[in-house]
Amino acid sequence: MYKILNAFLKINRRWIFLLVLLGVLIPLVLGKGLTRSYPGAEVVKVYDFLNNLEEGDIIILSMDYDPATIPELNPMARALLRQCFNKGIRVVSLTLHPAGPGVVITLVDELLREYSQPGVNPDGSVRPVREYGEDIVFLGYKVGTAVNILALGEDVRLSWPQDYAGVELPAYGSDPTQTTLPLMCDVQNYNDVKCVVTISGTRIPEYWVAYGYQRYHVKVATGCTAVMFADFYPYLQTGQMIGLIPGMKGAADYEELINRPARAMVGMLPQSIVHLMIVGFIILGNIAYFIVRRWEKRGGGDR
Amino acid sequence: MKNKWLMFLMGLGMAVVVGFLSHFMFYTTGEDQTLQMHTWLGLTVAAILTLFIYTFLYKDNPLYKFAEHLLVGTSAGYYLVVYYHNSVKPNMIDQIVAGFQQIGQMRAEGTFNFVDGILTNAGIWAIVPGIIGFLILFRLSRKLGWLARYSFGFYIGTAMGMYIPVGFQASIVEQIRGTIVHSAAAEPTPVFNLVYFGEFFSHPTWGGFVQAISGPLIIVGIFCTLIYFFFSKEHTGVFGAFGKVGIWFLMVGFGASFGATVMARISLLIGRMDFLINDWFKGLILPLFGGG
Amino acid sequence: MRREVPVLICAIMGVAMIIQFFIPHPVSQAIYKTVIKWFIIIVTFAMVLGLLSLTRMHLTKLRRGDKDWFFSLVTISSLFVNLLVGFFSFRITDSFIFEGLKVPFNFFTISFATGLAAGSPFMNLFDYIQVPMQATMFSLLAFFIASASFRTFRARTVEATLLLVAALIVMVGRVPVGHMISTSIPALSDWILVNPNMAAKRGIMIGVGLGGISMALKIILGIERSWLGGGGE
Amino acid sequence: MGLRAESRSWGIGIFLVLTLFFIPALASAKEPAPPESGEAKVEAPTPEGETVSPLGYPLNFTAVDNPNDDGMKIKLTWELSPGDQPELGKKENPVKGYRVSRLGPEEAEWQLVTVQPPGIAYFLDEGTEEFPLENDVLYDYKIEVVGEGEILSPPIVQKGIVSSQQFFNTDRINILVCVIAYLCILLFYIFRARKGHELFVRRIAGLDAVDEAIGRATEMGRPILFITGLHDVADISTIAAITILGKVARKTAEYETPLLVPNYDPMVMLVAQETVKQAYLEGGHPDAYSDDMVFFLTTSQFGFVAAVDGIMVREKPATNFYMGYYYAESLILAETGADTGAIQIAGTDSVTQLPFFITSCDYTIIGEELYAASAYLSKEPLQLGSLKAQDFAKVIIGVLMLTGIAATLFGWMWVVDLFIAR
Repeated sequence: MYKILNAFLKINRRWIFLLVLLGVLIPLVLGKGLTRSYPGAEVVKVYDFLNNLEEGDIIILSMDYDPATIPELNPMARALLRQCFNKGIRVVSLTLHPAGPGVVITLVDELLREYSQPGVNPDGSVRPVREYGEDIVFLGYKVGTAVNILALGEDVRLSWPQDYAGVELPAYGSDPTQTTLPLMCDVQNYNDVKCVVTISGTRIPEYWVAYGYQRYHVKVATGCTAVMFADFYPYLQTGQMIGLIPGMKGAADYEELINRPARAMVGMLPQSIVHLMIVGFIILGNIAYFIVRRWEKRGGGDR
Repeated sequence: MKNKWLMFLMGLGMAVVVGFLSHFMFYTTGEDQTLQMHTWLGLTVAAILTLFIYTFLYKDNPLYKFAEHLLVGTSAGYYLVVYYHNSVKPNMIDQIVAGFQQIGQMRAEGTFNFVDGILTNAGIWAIVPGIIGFLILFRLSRKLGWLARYSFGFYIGTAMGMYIPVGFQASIVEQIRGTIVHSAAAEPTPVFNLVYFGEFFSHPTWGGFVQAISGPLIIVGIFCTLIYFFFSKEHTGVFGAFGKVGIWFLMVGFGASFGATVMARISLLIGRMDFLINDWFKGLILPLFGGG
Repeated sequence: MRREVPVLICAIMGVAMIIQFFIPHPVSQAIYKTVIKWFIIIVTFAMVLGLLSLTRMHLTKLRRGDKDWFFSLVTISSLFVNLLVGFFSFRITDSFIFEGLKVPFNFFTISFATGLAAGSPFMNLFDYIQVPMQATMFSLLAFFIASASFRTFRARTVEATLLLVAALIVMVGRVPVGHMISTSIPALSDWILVNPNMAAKRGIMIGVGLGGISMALKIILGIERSWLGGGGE
Repeated sequence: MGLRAESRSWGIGIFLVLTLFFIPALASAKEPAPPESGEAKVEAPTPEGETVSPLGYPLNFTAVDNPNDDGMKIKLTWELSPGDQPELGKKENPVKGYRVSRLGPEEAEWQLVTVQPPGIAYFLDEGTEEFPLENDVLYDYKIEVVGEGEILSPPIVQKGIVSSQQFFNTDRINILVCVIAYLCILLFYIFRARKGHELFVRRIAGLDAVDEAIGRATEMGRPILFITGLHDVADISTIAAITILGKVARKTAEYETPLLVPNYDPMVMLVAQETVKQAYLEGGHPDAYSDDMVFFLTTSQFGFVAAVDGIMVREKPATNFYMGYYYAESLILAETGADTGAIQIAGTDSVTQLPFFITSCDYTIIGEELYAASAYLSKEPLQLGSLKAQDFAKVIIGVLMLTGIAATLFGWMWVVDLFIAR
């Protein structure tokens, strides 16, 4: 028994790797997912804020993440964009992460394709047609985090004279029929947008708070990886952020809120399995540890 | 080296293969939105490289080494290219060219003067970062390497100067305020709120108790943590005991962070598995054999 | 000249940037914006040296005929190709029909595209080689976090026990399963994240802020000179 | 000589610069506002005096120079007209908006500035390209309530408003006080330390282990791996890491232990090369140094991790140092390192990554301890003085917090408002 327990404590970590792999692989191969999620208060705050905006209002969506965090952050951005498109909120999207443009283009492209024809959403609501330039604009990436956030407080054209495709932004307040980017006729700086939603796996939301909120008092909502969640909590409490969407759980909550279960919901089943597996490992490991230590203290050993 | 030429040829071959792949094999979907052979190859290469990296979990092996070195090679130059196109070219080269054109024009028109032509000419100023940057390249010289320090001095000094007030703003002043009041609500409410105690004593409930002690607990936690970070006093006696409590708060905080992170990490694995199973295997490989 | 002048430049820029923070005057704002633009340009020059360092390291391995020389070859050639397609980007896009066979490219119509445009060879290398491998490296964490928690989460001391218990509660509370077991588990998990966790974070933040500001001031004052290579004369 | 005298002259110099700069700045901030500016009472026409308009009147219309900016902005505020009922919705509300016009000194006609929607009682006039707003020019402002079919209420006029640029942002006075106060504390303790006051520093376990870890690597004849984090050299944690690298390199130079310093950022690589080279010079083995010890890998986060993992499993370093700022890769590094059997010492101010280093490294230097490291390892009085200053500042912060908490008990919220950071 001692031998078995001791061997368990010193188990080769490859066995743990294998179990984790199976825990994720099996539900995914079978294609099962959780059916519902239980939204947390900090997610509901973001949802409510956007939901209370009027049709035609503008927000800045800053997708400051790289491909490495796609699985966690893309479902979130997708759900947010769907909410905006369904409600008619116009989105100025940009990225402050050097590896961001590829990610954003793929995502925006996917959603614009989804919203290219009038139709019905899976929950039965009407799916309107949304177009690039009219309802969403992607400005691309510019080097320098703080400087671009500050520039947005003065004039978006300081940092982004063109959109990602190289189309010149129209002058603020100019005739929207004369340009392919009518949305940008209404945007000069933070005064024209209702809030900034930054989605990131990095410290960039802190920059948004320090420069966007602190200097220009624009409201900031954050979508972050689960690991940054605890880090941003102080900002939530001091009122520097209006809400937080943490990780895949947050994304699943958001999918629940907009009534459109998607990839985050599917992912929550393997999540639950592996979480419980790790918890089980820790508990068993500690039990074994205490038994072994007790035997060793008694001077026992091999038996 | 005997096989120097072999190496050279292999290098050339690799370069041609990578370059060829980058040009043709990954070219995206066609106009009719159907999946092209190119995308098929691109995703397959991605999937194979993904599997190569996972072999590291078993042990280090040539497959992993290959993937690792390919990743380092393709990513090392990435930011040089991105910075060049996004920053150096528009903010330096283009501006300098425009600046000199302006001077030329002014001279041709006979309106050239020092203030307009040089001092307030953005193009001339754009030379400065070029000079500072160029000084760094002197690191290649054994004798003049110290010139690079001028650039470091500029860079570091500026960064430190920017940090100090912002550091006070975000890490100190705002944190002090956050310790005194919860300011998320429109009307800031005190962290140490006697109202909650009043409520608890008039209607004692479990939730009321937690609500009442949460504020004071935060305050105690912050103070004890700060005491733990005291360097110039020995951590003994009562002072040491507070420091110990500070460590406990740190440990609970770390544990909570750890627990909250597990989800993020598994999300990543799910993302990769999703790619391998759905996008690649079910989407691309099975149809080849008439499945999917 | 070799040490004093850099320290002087450092100090002048530092003081100037502190003062800049308090001045809303347009000249002061313009200085701030310009300096930030310059940063990236300076870093780009440093990056050239970085790449030279990488290349030299692998060339040495190649020349020595190291046992992993082949992999150094992989690094160098992929670096070379990446820079090539990044700086001199062109695409060969037109397809044409040859004897009834569709050839996907035409060498005779080369169109120049900027290096960063979507679908350019540079971005293709990024999307199909860098992205999947980076994501995969990142996902190794799922395995490591499991093995680390099994290996190290043992209730050996009071501190370790607190760490372990907090981690267990939050882990269970963050998945819907916790909500199914009891609604108070997610509530407790959130409470730990909001209260004791935040107290600890805020304590660390204040300490880090003070330490960082001290360090920054010492650098500006010329007391801390490790960035010049030690404090010696 | 040298360092000490120099640092003193620096201190004095910077003080002089600060004071010289701020006296005029403060003076300009306190300059009395031009007499006609905004605050002048305006006789609002009372509804009783005339035919009562269903639109009402915007009350208390004021126009003042927008404070703490670079000029060319005038802030206009008013109270909603009694006729304005935003809750009725766009169609029912008799008020359709507020029309604001401006008259420059040499202009004959009022220029329309904006029409604000009903329910809004605020506008920041920044001028337009056509009708720019200039500094130090007298402007008149006029507001009218707009109703259905361009019916206007009688105008309310404000005369003689001047926009000016400020030289000091009074919103940030609390930060200025912090900076100056902290500078004083720091200089005080540094000067005191120089006079030879004995300074105690508490034990930092992770730093005590540095020697042991280097010794172990030397005995085993295996290299030491040192990573300076994933931030650039503009981040203070990176500089702290480079400081520690300097001390470690000094030891490895003495013991002739191989040192590997892979870098994520090219700028950090260059600075680290400088530091290590100097350490080898001071350690008496300048010839043992080569630029190959401190090398660049890639600025891709996981490309870097992949390569460092490769180095760990192939070179099998006996000791791994992780100093500076880290992101998610911390655990990949630490777990791979643990699997190769290395002693691991981590030090970071990255709050999110501390838990992983704490669990999988042998020693972890937490947050501020990282910044204390350069003082702790060098034991120079100048450096130790700054530690004392940090502690003193902590006491002050504690007192401020307690004062604030006490103030909230008495309901003195103005005390709390002192800590608004803008």
